[in-house]
Amino acid sequence: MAEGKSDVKIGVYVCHCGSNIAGTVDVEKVTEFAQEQGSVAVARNYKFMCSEPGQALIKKDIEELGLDGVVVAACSPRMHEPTFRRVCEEAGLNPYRLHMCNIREQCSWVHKNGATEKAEALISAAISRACYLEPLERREVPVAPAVLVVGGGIAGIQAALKVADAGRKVYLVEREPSIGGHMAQLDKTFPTLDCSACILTPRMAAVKAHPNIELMTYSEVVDVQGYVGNFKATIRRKPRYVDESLCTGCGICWEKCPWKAESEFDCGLGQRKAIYTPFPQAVPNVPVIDPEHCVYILRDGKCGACLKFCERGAIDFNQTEKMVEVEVGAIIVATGYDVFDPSAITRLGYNRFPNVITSLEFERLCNAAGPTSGHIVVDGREPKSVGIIHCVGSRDRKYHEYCSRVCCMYALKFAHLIKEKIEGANVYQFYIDMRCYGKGFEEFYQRAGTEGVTFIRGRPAQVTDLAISEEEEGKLMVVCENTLVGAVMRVPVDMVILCPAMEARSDARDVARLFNLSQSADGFLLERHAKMEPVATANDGVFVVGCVQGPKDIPDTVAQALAGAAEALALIDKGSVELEAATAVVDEAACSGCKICVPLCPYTAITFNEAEKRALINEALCKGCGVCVAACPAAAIVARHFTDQQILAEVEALLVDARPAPAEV
Amino acid sequence: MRYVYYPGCSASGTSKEAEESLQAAMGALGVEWTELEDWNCCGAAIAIGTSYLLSVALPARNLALAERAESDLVTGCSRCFLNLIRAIHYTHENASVHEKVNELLAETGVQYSGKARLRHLLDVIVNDIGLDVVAERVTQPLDGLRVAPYYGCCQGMWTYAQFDSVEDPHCFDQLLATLGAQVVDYPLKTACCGGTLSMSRRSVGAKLIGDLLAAAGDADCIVTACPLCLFNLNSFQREAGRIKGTHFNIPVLFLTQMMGMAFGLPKKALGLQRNAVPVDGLYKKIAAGATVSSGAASASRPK
Amino acid sequence: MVVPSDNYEPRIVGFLCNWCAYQGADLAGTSRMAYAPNVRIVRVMCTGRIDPTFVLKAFNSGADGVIIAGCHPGDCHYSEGNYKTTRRIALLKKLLSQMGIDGERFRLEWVSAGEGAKWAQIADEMSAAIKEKGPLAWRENLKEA
Amino acid sequence: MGALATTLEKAWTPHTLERIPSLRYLVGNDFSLCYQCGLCTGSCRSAYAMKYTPRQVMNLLQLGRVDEAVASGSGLLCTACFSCTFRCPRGVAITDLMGAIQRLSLAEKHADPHIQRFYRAFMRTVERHGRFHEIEFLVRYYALNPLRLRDELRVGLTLLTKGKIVLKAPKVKSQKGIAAMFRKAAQIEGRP
Repeated sequence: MAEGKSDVKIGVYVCHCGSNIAGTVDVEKVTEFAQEQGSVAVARNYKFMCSEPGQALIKKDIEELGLDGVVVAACSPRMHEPTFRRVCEEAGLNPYRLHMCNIREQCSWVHKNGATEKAEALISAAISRACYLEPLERREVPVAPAVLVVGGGIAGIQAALKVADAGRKVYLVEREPSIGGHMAQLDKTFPTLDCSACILTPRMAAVKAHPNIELMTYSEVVDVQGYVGNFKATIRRKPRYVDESLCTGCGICWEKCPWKAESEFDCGLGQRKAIYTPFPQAVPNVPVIDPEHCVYILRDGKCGACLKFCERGAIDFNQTEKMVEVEVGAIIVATGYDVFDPSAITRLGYNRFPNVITSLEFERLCNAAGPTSGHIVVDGREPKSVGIIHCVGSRDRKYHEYCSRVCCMYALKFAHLIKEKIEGANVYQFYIDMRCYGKGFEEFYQRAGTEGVTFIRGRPAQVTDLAISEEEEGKLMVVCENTLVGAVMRVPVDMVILCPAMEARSDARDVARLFNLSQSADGFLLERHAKMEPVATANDGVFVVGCVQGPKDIPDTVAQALAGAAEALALIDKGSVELEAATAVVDEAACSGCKICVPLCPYTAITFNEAEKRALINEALCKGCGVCVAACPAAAIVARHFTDQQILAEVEALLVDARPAPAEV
Repeated sequence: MRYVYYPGCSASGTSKEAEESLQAAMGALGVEWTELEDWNCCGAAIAIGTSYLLSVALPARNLALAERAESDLVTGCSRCFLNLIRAIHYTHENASVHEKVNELLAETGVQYSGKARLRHLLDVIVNDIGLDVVAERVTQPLDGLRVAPYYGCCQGMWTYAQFDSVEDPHCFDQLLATLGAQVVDYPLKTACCGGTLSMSRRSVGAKLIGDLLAAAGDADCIVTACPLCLFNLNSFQREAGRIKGTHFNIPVLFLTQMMGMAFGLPKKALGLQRNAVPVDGLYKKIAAGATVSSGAASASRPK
Repeated sequence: MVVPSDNYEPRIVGFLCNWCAYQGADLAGTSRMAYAPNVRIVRVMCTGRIDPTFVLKAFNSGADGVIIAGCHPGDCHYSEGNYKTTRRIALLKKLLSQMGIDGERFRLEWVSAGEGAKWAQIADEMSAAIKEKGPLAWRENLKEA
Repeated sequence: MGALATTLEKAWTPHTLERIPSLRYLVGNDFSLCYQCGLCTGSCRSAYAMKYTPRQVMNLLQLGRVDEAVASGSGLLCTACFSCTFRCPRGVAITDLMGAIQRLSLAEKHADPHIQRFYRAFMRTVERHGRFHEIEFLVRYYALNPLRLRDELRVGLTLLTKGKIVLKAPKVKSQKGIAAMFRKAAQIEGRP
């Protein structure tokens, strides 16, 4: 039995969580166990502690029994700690005198046998800790009433517009010369077949025109300091070599520029100039000069065609990189996704056969503004038969285990577009499972069937140009088991479209570190809760929206973007945030002035008072990590809410069932 | 350089030319080859049809012998390589497999710890000996000879993962180019030749061989990295032709035979008289090619 | 000498940082990954907070093993708390090994918030390893020595 | 398709695990992870000749219909090239599972007698000599099968004239030990 403290009264509340806890943990036994512990004034269990009646139970006890501490043995503190802290507060108990004991995520959900014993140990530890919890005061600080949106694809655009429409200042930072993202590259969108540009470009223009949005393209966030409500972000603005304030976007410069490079926007299928806008509707409609292809830059002034022809004198080769600092209350990360490189799977022939292309390349081929003016032509020919291969790099342990969620649908869209543009064309879908789960998706699938698209269930093993019969000559053969028949088919086609996985950006790890976020196992950034907090993150005040969080289609991306905007607005419109009360504090009497702690602090929150030879912690800067506490040789630093006493008491009581004196041999 | 090598049954019988030419070519390169003492059959593709444990333990015994000889083990047979590396992989991944294998090996007085490293002949030639050394030894460049390298399927799994792309290997191509040959790329270069199906299920085996021979197209010859494939591709051309409705007569050589030709070694030393499909035509082509492109070929060879 | 009984269940104390490992353990829960019930978790904000005395206290109170789990190097929520932990724990490890507590009884692991499966695996491994070894009974054994 | 439909129609009890004892030694995932994409079949050169493609064999295992897979003899066409295993997106140890089916087909005599003789002759030769020995193998394989011998005459003669048939048996010092290995394996695996 834990001894506890004689002078405190603790209430213990064991939650059944329906059968989530009670199905595995004997809640009656655990409650009885709690009741027997010293310091425990009352122990109860209830079906759902987080429900109104459950909360009322706790409140009543606090008020009537005058509890000094509350232990709620239920789910993870990451779920309901805020709920029960509020309960305590409303009943007049300092919220820091609550301890959440995690007997669901870390006990009932993961153990079949021994869950009750483990729950007892955890509760024993919780009671012990609760005896030593001290009341703390949270302080409020005002928030910076602005939002930083990182990434100018459809997610970033929608989030920025919504926040700006609510009257708040937005800084929208985009790495590329124009906003628009991947959506700007798409031709039509499923299942409605809206033209992607038609629905996107008005939003892009609205961003440019919005008085509350400060757009920074060709720029990257390089540093983030501060905390929720008060972030300081440093943005690196790369030199465009074109003055945005002078340029009218007339286009004479790129018309006259003699130097060409592959167009990134057209996936290398077309060309652009060394001074260019990625596409005609680019926002801002101001070109950039690509220093890797501009001969003026490469060969020290030997060209200057743009300089000569620009009537406004907007070309400025003296521009240099600039650092801009902004202060914001919330950050929305919308940095999108990368397309898996299918050349990793050599047997599918990408990069070996010119008529094996990726879905994004096909989008550009199909697009009226694309390199072929919308004519589907590869290797100089219009294909009469097309094979579309699903799940390239998706649903495969060697590459990505997950399903990329959009490929089935855009593959159907492709089939429709091919049928529409090329009369009599045969289209074969090589799929494993058709996943048409969204609104209007199944109907679209049906439509493709009526349009005469052929569906072959099987993951192709190979795309080869080896002909073994006359009708195969000059064709690409997709070799695949038709799994519904149980026979290997060789399907001759003129073009193969691969549907590569959507994958986390190659620099997702850097982005995660920059904003202090976590990545899930698939590399995408991790939301705080998969269902209930889909855009919040472990870092308060930072939200993830769109494909940076995982593969998704445009409707889902937009929905998340708006959710992110709502989260950010809710945060900054409140006007203030509560600072963490669980900070470290120096016991001046005990401090020996050794200065070991000073350089350890990652937030430079510790200063040294030379006159008094004492360390001092700035509570506004301290985030309560406790590194200094563990390092202090004089034990003069106290981690509030995680004091040595609290943790040691917790550890001791955690082993409450450690066997008594063992048998001697 | 000194290597302990595992010849395998094919190379010591039905594909003797592989073994003879291997000795000759390595001798020409100044590499010392010692045969693994007391080696046994790796079980080919047959042991797996009789006993799971034997299919791992038979190759593992050879690895245990290599450990006893305190040496890495090299093999020039892809089928053997696959069985050997499978044994390494499985005993490493599954402790109960390892335990049972050692239980079996105890009967022959050896134990396998998992230390022995396995190398493929191609890996040794390309990465240890080096293509530059091979190039220096070339006295009769294979100018004008169109050669189709046949890596063999067995290399697909773990083989090239160690030293080349698994699905699209290139080291063999590079080696042949170094010898001055014109390398023919064809899609079935890593496909299975059917292994023992040529014996156990002739109609299937011959079809697979026929597809392969046809895929190599207008190559003057096929070069294999596996004595078992060498036997298959050489011995069943008539049966394959019957199934494919054509007539095959394409010389198939082992890779060290091809090297030996470029090194100017005597035919007999390379066992060239043993190849089922005569190879004399190749010498004529080389001679003709040399007169056409005198000197130019050496420049086109990679470094 | 302590005699391990057949149904011996080791007690292992886990100190997990709030941002990565604790969330990883929560993820194992929400994903319902069954694992051994022997690890009992103490939540700290950062592994950098972990004072060696916490670990000694755990062993002294009857723990058969202690595991510290935090964010992967470079991913610390507080920038570099886990680097400090690494250094601090290396020293402690040396000290403990002199007292007969080896690397199977005292582990330092990196578990991200997305690595629920890894946490479950570590808990299973460690429980099995200590079960094999038997109870530590440090207090009693020290007395004997 | 018809034959399978009728067997599946009958009441059945799954019996996968008992029938494949080597599952305990499996390296890689078992058939339960197969999601029937067919990449194995598409990668298999001999699948065209199988009654059930490798994917279908995996499905039969999932359904517990090992007997059906064994009787089909599909496993006997596996060349153990491992292409399927290497490519499988779910990491299923397909080749070893096909091997298990192959063993059952041979042990339960679902293969042509000459195929059974082929396997037996090969293994017996290795058991006796530690290595393959052509002459002994040929004698064992063809002695009772003169008709097949006629088919093989051409290949055999070529080998003979090219000096590739070694008359002398290979000498492996540990011959006895290897034979003991064979016996031990049979004992562990419960084979006669």
